Amino acid sequence: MNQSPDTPDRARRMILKGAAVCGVAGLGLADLPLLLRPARAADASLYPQKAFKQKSEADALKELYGKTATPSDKISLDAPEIAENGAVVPIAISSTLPKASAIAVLVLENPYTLAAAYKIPEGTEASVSSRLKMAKTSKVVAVVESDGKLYTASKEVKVTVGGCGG
Amino acid sequence: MASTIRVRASANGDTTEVQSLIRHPMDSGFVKDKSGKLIPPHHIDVVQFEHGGKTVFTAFWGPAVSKDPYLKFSFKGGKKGDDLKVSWVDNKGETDSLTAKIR
Amino acid sequence: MHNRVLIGTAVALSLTGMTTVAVAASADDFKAAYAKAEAASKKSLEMKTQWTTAVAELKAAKKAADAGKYDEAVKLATHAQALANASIEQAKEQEKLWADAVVR
Amino acid sequence: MLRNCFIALAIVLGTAQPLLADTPKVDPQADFKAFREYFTKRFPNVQLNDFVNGPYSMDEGLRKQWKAIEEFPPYEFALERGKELLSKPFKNGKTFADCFPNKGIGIRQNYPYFDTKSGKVITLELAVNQCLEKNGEKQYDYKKDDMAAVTAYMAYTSRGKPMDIKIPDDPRALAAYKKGAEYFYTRRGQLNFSCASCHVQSAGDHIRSEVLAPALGILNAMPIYRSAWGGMGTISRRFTSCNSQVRATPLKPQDELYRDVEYYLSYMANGLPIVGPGARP
Repeated sequence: MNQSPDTPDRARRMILKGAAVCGVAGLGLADLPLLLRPARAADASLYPQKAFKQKSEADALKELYGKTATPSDKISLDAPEIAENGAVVPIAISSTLPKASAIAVLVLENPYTLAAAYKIPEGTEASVSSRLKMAKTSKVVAVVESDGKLYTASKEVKVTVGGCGG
Repeated sequence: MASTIRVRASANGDTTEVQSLIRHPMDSGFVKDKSGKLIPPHHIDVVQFEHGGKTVFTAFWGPAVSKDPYLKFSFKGGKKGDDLKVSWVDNKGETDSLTAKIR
Repeated sequence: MHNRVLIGTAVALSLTGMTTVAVAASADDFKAAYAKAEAASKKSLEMKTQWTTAVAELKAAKKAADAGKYDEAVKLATHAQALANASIEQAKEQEKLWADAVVR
Repeated sequence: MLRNCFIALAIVLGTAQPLLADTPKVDPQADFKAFREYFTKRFPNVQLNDFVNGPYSMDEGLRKQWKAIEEFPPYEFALERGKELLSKPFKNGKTFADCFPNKGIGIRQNYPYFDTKSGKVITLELAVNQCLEKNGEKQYDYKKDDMAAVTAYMAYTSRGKPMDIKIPDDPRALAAYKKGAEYFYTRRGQLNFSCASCHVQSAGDHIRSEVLAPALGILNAMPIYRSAWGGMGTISRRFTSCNSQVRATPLKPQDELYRDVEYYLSYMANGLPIVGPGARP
């Protein structure tokens, strides 16, 4: 309680102690009924519900694609070294692998590892950018399905949330 | 009520670059409100982009996608003036859709 | 210069922690301590120098008293008063000191 | 030390004429020059017009993430809403356009201004609610939502225009300016921080991944979409949340002191471009 003065460093530490975190941690999702949508609209029946409930990379990939992945240097994963805010982390994935048919992105330290999965039909480029929530510092894994096989690339993203910034 | 969807699609040569932003809370189900109660999960599950009667991109999202989610991808075959249809459905069964012109 | 005064305040705050009553406190003790703390906190609010921590301690004191924990309630109220007084001291000090910080 | 004593003495002796008699005397032009020099000397690599981009003017990693966000910024929905609100008729058929010069378009750079009639600083947010009140409409919450949307759109239509704050030849205007400066430099809260502690003395410093925004031009990007807020926030929201962070009880939004601070800070930013609405971590 007794706050001695007054250097920015000291007070900074005080602020950090009380810093709020983006709050992605804890309880499980309730299972919610999914409605079938009319044709020519986003089709909820396609949603890989179970894959989004897995807590490990291997389990999520098994649910999603039924196979395991090997590292590849033909995937580019553009993510910040240090995220300015864990609530909005820009992540861009692209690949030069042939016949890419799917891209997925996983945040290993999140409660559920799978963040997003994309279907890439023929004629669409193997490249996607999005913004993700990260609970804490974590390895981010990009997965690309190419010619029936799975490949990955990963990068560590540091997540900290500070006090009187901005 | 304005659409929840904003799209920018621009054709450049044979490639159309699509950027979209959707207004949605994307509640993860892990965050508490001011009174300490968990805010139930409420997030978009599926986003679909269609061009010329064909699905050109499908996104499946979990609770880890940011609020007001953003997406960028590119596909081949779009021309200026073509329609691009975007639609989404969330875990509560809410949906929205929008048809935009490729510029 | 302003450091010295604030250190003084900090010392004063830690002393209030040590001098809490050894005898069990009563509801009346609490009322008296709370009234003093509330008055100081109100004054600091009017001076636009109130600390959120003083308000939080006052609230905690009230809660402890409602639960019949008068020892704790008196201690918290006394602490709240010390915090409120420290914020008032801070404002008085700053009336003179702010000008030193101005970029010139 | 000697100077401190002298100031203290001056304050004691100067009570008969408290506002202008104490030393050093209020000289906005000199303040302006010193303020600008402080930042440009301390950050020689930052272009003057880039200070308004806050943390992004001084950190490459953050700047890259910001550029990615700006490709399709999350404040677009607020802009859309603001545009709609600005032209939507009130119940009496009038609109915001009737309350503001040039129908509210391209005027952000002139706020706040000192109103010589009421003797008070009028901020854009205050003017918005005054307009609603005058037309019998419900006032907006000062901190977010519709207030953020309307001011976002007004800022957007003013992008690139240099901040243009005037201090009229009126002792009350000078007094408001001085009170604003005093609030800005006064330490408060249990953490004993002033606005300046973070945004002048520690500007550009890292708090873990965050970079403290320089005070110079900090309001030019308002209102902002803050990831930490998960939404839009106004100048009122920024001031109150800063107070809370140093553990000081915030004033009411648009309290006279907040308006005075806005006046002071905006005057310091004269000539720098309006870039609002902004996106921040």
